[in-house]
Amino acid sequence: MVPADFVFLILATLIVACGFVVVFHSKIIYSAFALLFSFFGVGGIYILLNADFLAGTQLIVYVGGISVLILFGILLTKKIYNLTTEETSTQKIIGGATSLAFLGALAALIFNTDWQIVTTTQEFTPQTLEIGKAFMGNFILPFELAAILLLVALIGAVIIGRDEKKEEI
Amino acid sequence: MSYFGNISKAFSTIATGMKITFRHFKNARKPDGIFTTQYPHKAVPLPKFSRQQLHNRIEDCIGCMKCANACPVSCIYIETVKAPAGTLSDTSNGQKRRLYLTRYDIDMAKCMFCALCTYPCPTECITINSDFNFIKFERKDLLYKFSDYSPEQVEQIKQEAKLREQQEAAEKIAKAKAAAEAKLKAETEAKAKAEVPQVEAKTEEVKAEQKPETKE
Amino acid sequence: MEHKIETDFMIINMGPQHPSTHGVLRLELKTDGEIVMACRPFLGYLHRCFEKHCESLDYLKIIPFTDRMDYLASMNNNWAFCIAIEKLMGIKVSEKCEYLRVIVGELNRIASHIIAFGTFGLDIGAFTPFLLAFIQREKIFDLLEEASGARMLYNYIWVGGVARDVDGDWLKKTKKFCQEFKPALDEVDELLSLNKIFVERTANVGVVTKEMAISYGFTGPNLRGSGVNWDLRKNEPYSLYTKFDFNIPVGAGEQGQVGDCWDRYIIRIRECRESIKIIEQALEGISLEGDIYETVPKNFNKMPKGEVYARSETPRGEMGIYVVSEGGKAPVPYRVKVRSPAFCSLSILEEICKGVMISDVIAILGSVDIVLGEVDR
Amino acid sequence: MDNILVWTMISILVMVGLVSVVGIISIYLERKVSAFMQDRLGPMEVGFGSLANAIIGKKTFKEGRIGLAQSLADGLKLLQKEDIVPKGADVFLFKLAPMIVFGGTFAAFAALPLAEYFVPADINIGLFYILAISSFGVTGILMAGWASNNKWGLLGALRSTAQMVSYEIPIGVSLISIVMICGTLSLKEMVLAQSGWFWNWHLFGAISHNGAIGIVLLPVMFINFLIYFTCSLAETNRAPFDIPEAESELVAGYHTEYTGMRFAIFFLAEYGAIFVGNAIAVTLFLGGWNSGIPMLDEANIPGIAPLIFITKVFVLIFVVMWVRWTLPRLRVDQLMNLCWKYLIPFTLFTFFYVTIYKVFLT
Repeated sequence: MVPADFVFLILATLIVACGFVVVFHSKIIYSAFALLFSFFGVGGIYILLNADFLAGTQLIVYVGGISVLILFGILLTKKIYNLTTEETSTQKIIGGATSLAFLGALAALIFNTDWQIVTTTQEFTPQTLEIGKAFMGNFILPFELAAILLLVALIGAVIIGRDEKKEEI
Repeated sequence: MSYFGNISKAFSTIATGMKITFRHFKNARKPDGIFTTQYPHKAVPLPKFSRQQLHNRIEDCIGCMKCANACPVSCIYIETVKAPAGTLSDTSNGQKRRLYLTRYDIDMAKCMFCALCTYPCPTECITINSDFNFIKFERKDLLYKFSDYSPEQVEQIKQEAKLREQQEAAEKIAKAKAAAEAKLKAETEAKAKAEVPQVEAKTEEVKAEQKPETKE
Repeated sequence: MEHKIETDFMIINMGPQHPSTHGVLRLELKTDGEIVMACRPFLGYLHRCFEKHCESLDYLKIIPFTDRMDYLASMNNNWAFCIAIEKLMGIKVSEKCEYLRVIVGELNRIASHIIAFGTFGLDIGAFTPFLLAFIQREKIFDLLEEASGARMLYNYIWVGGVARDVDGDWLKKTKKFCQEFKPALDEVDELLSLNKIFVERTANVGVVTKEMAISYGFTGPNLRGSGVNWDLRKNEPYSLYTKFDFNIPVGAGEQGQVGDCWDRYIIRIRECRESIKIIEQALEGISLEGDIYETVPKNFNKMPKGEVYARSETPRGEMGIYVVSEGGKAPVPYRVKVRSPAFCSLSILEEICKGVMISDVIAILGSVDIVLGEVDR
Repeated sequence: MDNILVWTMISILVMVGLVSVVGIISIYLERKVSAFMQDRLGPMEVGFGSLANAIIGKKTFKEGRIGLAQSLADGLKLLQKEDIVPKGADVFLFKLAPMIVFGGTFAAFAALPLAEYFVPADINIGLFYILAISSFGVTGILMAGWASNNKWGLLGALRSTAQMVSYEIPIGVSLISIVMICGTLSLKEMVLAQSGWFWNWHLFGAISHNGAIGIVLLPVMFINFLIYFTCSLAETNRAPFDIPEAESELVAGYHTEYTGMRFAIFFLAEYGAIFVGNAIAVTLFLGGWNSGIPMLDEANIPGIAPLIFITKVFVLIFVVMWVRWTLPRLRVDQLMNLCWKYLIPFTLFTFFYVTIYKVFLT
């Protein structure tokens, strides 16, 4: 076993364990923190795959941004200290069956795919330059479209936020 | 205020403030640049009249209770026993001492350092001095005992005083008895000359006179 | 929008143990996030039965207790009580004593104002001006200690006189202090008063209008900060205040509205300068001849029957002392009531702390400058 | 494999040492600087000698006279303190929080280029990595505030997060200008680009890249530097932006309930974060390990590079302290105002300016 495998196992365990906590823990704040660690683990996997820029982005966007936003939202709700998720058991059988079927389908897909394992001997190369070139070259249109989409979302959020504030005053 | 005006104002006022603090930082090396001192090594002298700790020069105290009465928080406890005349020396300003001070305690835990007790003292024996360092680990240690006498001595003094009192009382009674007897004798002599019914009334009068004398 | 996100108010206890409630005040804050919806002060944590205590004490023995009311301005408290008793007994105090009282009273006013604006700066977050001002306070304490023997609880001004005489050396030292104090105050002033952040934090915050100030019974610098020109030293002069030439600084809303925290703050700084002016004039006028105990009554057995109300200007405002004496041979007052300025200032919190932010509550509390010893007595 | 593990352990140990030493030195400096600015003496009693005497219980060494070992003694004291977990606190998260905060800061140390030969983790996206990993610390603060079951703590955590998240924007934009000029995200290469005389520093424009024409960037770079410095104050919760732990308002903010070693870890992490923030400023704007005078550089005096770097950082840390002991504290809404109304427009302006320079002048 090479060190990379070892690290991968740790990260994978972290991600999966945290995923379980996200789903099954009764306290919503624990779920939120677990989600954060899960994101963190995914960032680690990216590093393992030589995608350094992606890992950084994962950290800055998901860990530093989205999780914090979720946590922020939870902390601002009422009764924060004993906030629990609602656990209704009406859909247990259907839900369980669906997820099992989904898992089976995924597993079948994974085991039936002919994975090509590429063993590279070349040194680790930074990805930033290539990503930049790709954004400004071949993929300029999707990049710009995404930017416009984000801008629209931003303006929309501001407008919604403003409306509510007016009502309050 | 305009947008840029705000910015420039912020910069200029912050710069003024920073200049002042930097001046202090720079002056810290100068001898008068630093105000604090390292206390146990270097203490600022206290003024002469600083009110810190009560002290009683017991050899001058006449036990007049004036300080105890002046205290707003009643933290001075005095007990006295009468002394025979001439046994105690005079105070330094010439007042007579007539009382044994069996107890002169000041509870510094209760004291509020107002120094009101020091003003009425006729012999100026209770003073408040500038010794501020009287930290104690237990509250009971703050009860300062100024009396010269040990508990045994106090007990002795009290017993002696009791004895003396009894003796005096006995002497007085004896004296009074003697006087009464003498009187009685004189009266009976006089009575012998006078009529019988007057005698009874007179002896009653004598008895009434006798009573306050013995009480003293 | 029909659907509104429901939020809960958070109830926070600020105090009795909190760094900036200036003692043991408890504020119950109802907050919506950072915004305070309601603020209720709870008092009584420092109640020491001062008024009841007085009913069993000799008039002279009460004076050390007045020290402990407003412990930052003990001289002025002594003075207020003595004015009341002197009024009742009809004592005319000698001019030397009055001069001494003016000097120590104004020195103590400066010391108290230093605490006021120093801790106000501390509440806003500026630590250095507080300590730089405290150096000056220490110097004042050195002077007062030399005069009275104590650094905070002086028991100096007595009915009919003062406790101890001073010498020419002390007057010289006081004069020197006056000269040193001016640049030091200017430094603090420069460091803090016009600082942009400080102004942003205090201007237009906690505005107390003229009407509000009067109806809540504001006095002293707080009232003058709201733009009312009222100072007992000018409007109802006691002691020697008619002799001195000084101004009454009044808030004008230079940085924001009239009666905001900044106005209340700057009034105190300016009053320090006026106090220095008064001290300097008093040092010119005083003569060291005369007996300070001349009019001090030997005992209070001949206390006339009656009641008296006297007021004087302490650093926190108008302190009123109401004394009922049974007269005759009873040397203790029948009843003593103190009208304390800080108590009235504190009562406004409930009204002006609505809809402000938590940081503003601190600023407002700091700017009205309360002393809990005086509020609870 | 063995080699890698050994080297990792060694570098981790060195970095832990560095973080602690930096923390201890900064705490001592803070106490002395604040003392001198307020006409006080500061710590005077606990020198290394007196500390050793106290430990062995004998008077063998000479007592200190300027209190050099004060913060070390404080650390020892905090180690012995009782570790209190408040009733009603979430024990697991409460204990995890300081580790995460410290971890965030500590991980950022890894990419600091102390010298050309001394970059613990010389990664290609160093700057990006530091920005990303330091955002990880925010979650620790949120966790601490929430887990201690204290309303002041919660308020402090909320304030802190809001502040850190919004101040990341001006920081990012102001740093992008430098990245554009250098064309790299590697901190090492950025420093290498600034070698030589001090006018090659990015603070004075892009002279090292484009010759004399780079001088047109000088005002913009000054603004950028100021904005970065201001924002790093806010990112590290220092005055005048210390509202999350505003002593007079929130008692101590998110670490109100922490005692003993856990508190010390928060403290160390805070000073570590200050060091990282200023180290980035030094790396990007002030020439990193270059002294600014070629004669005094590594080439002539071997081993001086890390010293120069650390000295520069400590000069900036001194400025941070100087600011702290001078200025009052902003209010929460004013803090946001400053960020959105003043800092972000200015950074956008400088960003635009640098873009134009890059496109048309080079």
